[in-house]
Amino acid sequence: MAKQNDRGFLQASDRQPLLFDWIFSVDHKRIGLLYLYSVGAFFLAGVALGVLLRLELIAPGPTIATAQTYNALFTLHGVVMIFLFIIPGIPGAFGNLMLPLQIGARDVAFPRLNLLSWWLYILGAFMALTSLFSGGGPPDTGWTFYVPFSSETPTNVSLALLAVFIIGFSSILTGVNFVTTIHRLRAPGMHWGRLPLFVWSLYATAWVQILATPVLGITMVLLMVERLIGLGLFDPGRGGDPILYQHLFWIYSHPAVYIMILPAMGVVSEIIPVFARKPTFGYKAIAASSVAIAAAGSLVWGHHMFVSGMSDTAILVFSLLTFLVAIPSAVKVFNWVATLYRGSISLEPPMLFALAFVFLFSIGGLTGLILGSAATDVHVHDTHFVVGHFHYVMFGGTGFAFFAALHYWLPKVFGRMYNMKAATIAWAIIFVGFNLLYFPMMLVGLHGMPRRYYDYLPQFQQLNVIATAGSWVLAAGLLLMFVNLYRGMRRGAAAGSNPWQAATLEWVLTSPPPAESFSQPPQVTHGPYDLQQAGKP
Amino acid sequence: MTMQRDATAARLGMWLFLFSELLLFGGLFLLYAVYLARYPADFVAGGRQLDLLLGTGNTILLITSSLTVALALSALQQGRRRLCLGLLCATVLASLLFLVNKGVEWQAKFDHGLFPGGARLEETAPGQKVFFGLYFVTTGLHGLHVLIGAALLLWILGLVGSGRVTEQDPVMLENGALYWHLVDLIWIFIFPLYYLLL
Amino acid sequence: MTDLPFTTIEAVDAVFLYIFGIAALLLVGITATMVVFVVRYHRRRHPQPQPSPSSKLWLELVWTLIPTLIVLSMFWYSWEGYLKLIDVPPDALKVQAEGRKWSWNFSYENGRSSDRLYVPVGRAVRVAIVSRDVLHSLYIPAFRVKKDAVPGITTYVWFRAPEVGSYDLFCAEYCGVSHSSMVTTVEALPEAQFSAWLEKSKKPSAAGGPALLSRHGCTGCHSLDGSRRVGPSFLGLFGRQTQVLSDGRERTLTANQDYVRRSILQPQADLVQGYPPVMPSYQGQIPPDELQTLVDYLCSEPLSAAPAGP
Amino acid sequence: MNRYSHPALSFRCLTTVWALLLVLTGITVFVSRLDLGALNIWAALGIATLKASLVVLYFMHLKHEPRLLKLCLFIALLTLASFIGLTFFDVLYR
Ligand code: HEA
Ligand code: HEA
Ligand code: CUA
Ligand SMILES: [Cu+2]
Repeated sequence: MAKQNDRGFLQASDRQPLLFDWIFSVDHKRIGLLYLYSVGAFFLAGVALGVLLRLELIAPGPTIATAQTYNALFTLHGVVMIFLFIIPGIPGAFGNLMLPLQIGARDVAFPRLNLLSWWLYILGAFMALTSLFSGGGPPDTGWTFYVPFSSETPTNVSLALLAVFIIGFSSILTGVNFVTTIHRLRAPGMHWGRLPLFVWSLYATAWVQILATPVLGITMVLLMVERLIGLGLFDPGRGGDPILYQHLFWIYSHPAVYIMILPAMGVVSEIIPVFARKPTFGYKAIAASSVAIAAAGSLVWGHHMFVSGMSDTAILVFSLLTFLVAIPSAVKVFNWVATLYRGSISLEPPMLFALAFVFLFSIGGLTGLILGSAATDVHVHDTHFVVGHFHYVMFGGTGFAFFAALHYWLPKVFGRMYNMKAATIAWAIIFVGFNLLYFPMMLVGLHGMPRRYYDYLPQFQQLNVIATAGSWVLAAGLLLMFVNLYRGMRRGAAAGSNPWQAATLEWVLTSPPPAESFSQPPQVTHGPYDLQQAGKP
Repeated sequence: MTMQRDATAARLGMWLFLFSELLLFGGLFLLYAVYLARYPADFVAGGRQLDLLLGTGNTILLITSSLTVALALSALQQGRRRLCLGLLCATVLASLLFLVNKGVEWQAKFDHGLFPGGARLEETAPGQKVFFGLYFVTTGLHGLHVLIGAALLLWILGLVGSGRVTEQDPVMLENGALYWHLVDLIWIFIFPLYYLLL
Repeated sequence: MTDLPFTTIEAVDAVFLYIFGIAALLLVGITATMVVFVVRYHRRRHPQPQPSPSSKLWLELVWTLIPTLIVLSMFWYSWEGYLKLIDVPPDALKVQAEGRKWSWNFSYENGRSSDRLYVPVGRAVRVAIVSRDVLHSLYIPAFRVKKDAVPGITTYVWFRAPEVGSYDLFCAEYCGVSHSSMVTTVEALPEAQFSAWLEKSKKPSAAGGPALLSRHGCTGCHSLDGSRRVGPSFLGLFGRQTQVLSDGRERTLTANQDYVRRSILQPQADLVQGYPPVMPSYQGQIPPDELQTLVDYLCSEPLSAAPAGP
Repeated sequence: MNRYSHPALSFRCLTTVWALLLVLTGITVFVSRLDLGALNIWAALGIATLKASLVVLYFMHLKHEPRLLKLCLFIALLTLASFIGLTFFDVLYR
């Protein structure tokens, strides 16, 4: 085992230049960190765009940008956040870092494919960014690329589509890798009933990645072909049907929201038992509900199309299925809360973020029910109510879980601890700023303010001003959080191998983990939440 | 870092990837199904204009190439490396023939103005435009897969030749063959759906 | 107004109330439980976890079944509400709405057309929705109705204005650069006043320049007062030295009648520098006499002269 | 860890499958020339499915794979079927 002060897998080798040592590494931990850095960078880019959007919306009429710029801004904000941050986020970064460690494997099943995934992701991101400065200017379609607008706008949509296609490919390869890894590389004794819940959630996610992403791929290809040679498959003038595009798009993009949330739920399921010092309540139900969400979630895409001109029969079916998919989410929430019962709860930063997740995700999910109901969705569809809903689930849900994961696992990865007090303050500011930002958005949506509106009527101003002010509070909190984490990772006190006294396998290793994490597969003797066994394999 | 050599894992990974490919074409089959339901007569009229002979020829070619690659794998496993190489050559050859046929077929369509923007197609009913639109993307995407598959097999042929894929370690060939069979599988559906509509 | 027949507002609001009510209860319940647990079992007060079962079948069944019942009831209730939204009263007044970049045009059965939606108060109105170019969506928040305008098919909404007044009408489906200015109003008039309006002038071509500009949606992008919108302002257009991009080449021209006409029919022929190339062609969309009126108006005294107010 | 792949399938078995595939190709072409109305498309699909099963089971060795993989394939197909099926709730009733 490694000696004190060892930098583990972070240790530079002297064989080749440092940079190459990283960007061509096939070690899952290094690839995980590559993802973490790139995902983090795009998050900051997306966030900056979000702040600009809010600034524009602080008052009716032109404020800081032209209408065309605004349209490009929210398109880019959506594309960056969805495809570059939230979808690859938790699986790419923490999945890669922790999945093999948690199941006691030496690495993922296909390490080189793993590196290829990251490179494809970077290539796609690079193309997405290039699309801003080349061709007919930044894409202005919204992240949904609805036809016929997207097939005729002169902006540089084709390149953005190609970028999305490539990033999708990267996502598929990650999925293939994870499913294979979980099936084949579990350490002896790590049977399915002992898989950490984070692994279960990644397993369910990976299946969605494998089976739904290709549909997005073909949709992007069709749209590109449409733009290049005008096949007319979605063009009503040539016998095509624009609504079919929406079906194809959402066949992927609804399941994609579960690609975003399932790993986040996995993180929360890891953290809550550790900080409540109690085994998860209803391990089996949580594991099964991950799979159920993945399966049922693939069948509800039509709820994005209630006012699209789709048939009423389809509305009936999709509305019913949408309501059903809420059930496994409810089961998870109840199980998390029940885990707290009679525990010994300590409110350290990871736990604070996890608890905030439960609250904010519940708000987001419950507003999802309003959207899933056909009658009410007619009113709030394409308003800021929807914008509020999805920021609650994506940022309040996945975003907060991502922050929780940072606070939970970074001490493992870097071997150093951040400042707890600063982290707690940052959490509080973020929590307040978040609600200040997005709650008014939902209200203004209920009053009828449509989304993707550069300019709005004066009666909507008050709530918009509050939201914009909230974005500044949120910005301050995020800044504090990142600075604190950064300083902690550079100069913090040594964290020790198991600062939280958790029982999953990654905590058995030193912090940072050695380059050869489990060269001998460990013999696993207990479940992931047998906290008395913490520190033993 | 050494790769973990696990044939079962490699094969599982390949199958998962093939599922992905299946769903990729699945999107096109979805469009096909919807538009067939909407424009049955136009689809039949469109199908009549495809070359049944070339289509059937290509079907036979692909099925045969599927056989040769399966035989190549068996040959390698039985230690008959020379035979394996020959069979792989045959497979690659068949794939090239397939592509030539496809090219001839597409060329004929272009000559007749049956392409998006072409004179003949522009005059026809909307349903036929959709049919030919789908025909071109579907066969185009499939052709691309044939090309990729052929390149893959060619590479594996090199590996078998240089002794890096062997009787003991045939995983690469197994996976290459799996990919090739998928290409065949997709065609097995494309053929009746496009060429045999009457 | 209590004696009014059923409106879409009631249909939707009842569902809102039902789902919001239950959701709020659930949220408060879950949050309160969470907070109570966190306080009560905080490590300071509760240094050791107490053993409690790590699963309990009956409990888990209960909290699977109850949510199932809740969501099924929500589904059912919302579907009932939705049925009311698609069930148009037979006596409804018929109007057609056409969405185009970036304005609405409403036409009535007697040939009258307008860029605002005039309706008689209290009477059911069925709006058939079509699109000339890309997707749009007709949204009237006050009446809780919305439906996309999809090229190639006709969709509809119905509603009943409960009171006299002016209600906002938005385009809710993103449709390009001026999506957010595709805004107009529903004017609910008393029955008699509405009939008078409807009969006032059936022949739209009698309208003069300003009316035509707004009917064809030009003012969605071009201002009359010199302010900058998506396209160049009409104020001072005639005789202006304009930098344009023709076939990829830059040149400067003086705006004359020919240029104005060409810009309406083939907007992509000469693209004014500094503006996005987004204007749709009006070829075949404007009757020749109206086109002439428009061109005359655009090149006329009040517009080409110095600022004269909007 | 099992390094090993399946036992090799005999040439005999593979060529038999191939012959069957050719016969089925002949049949499907023949059947398509009969006028069965809407049944034509189902006949074509049925035969194609039969052919596909042969390829999957023998050429792709699924017959000798563990049950798990068969289940996975089933899930993938089921997913595709539900995507297409649910879309038809829209297009058939519009
Ligand atoms: C992380 C991402 C994420 C997640 C998890 C969800 C989860 C859900 N979403 Fe959301 N959604 C988005 C991201 C997400 N969504 C995005 C990005 C869009 C907009 C896309 C665009 O147009 O740009 C969108 C849009 C969207 C729409 C379309 C709105 C419109 O455009 O008109 C609908 C409609 O049904 C919907 C519904 C739901 C439902 C029912 C859930 C459910 O899964 C929620 C389940 C959770 C709960 C129900 C809460 C927790 C449970 C309890 C608190 C227990 C008690 C509960 C019960 C008893 C029921 N969402
Ligand atoms: C994970 C997904 C995600 C996240 C995290 C966010 C985050 C934010 N989004 Fe997001 N948003 C989307 C996904 C997301 N968004 C999507 C998919 C759309 C739809 C796009 C479409 O319609 O096509 C959308 C649309 C959207 C709109 C609607 C636009 C419209 O319809 O007109 C708005 C408007 O306010 C908005 C605002 C914001 C804001 C203010 C943030 C905030 O989070 C930003 C808050 C953060 C900060 C304020 C911190 C900033 C910190 C710094 C700047 C410091 C950095 C500096 C250093 C460290 C050096 N977003
Ligand atoms: Cu029209 Cu938005
Ligand atoms: Cu959805």
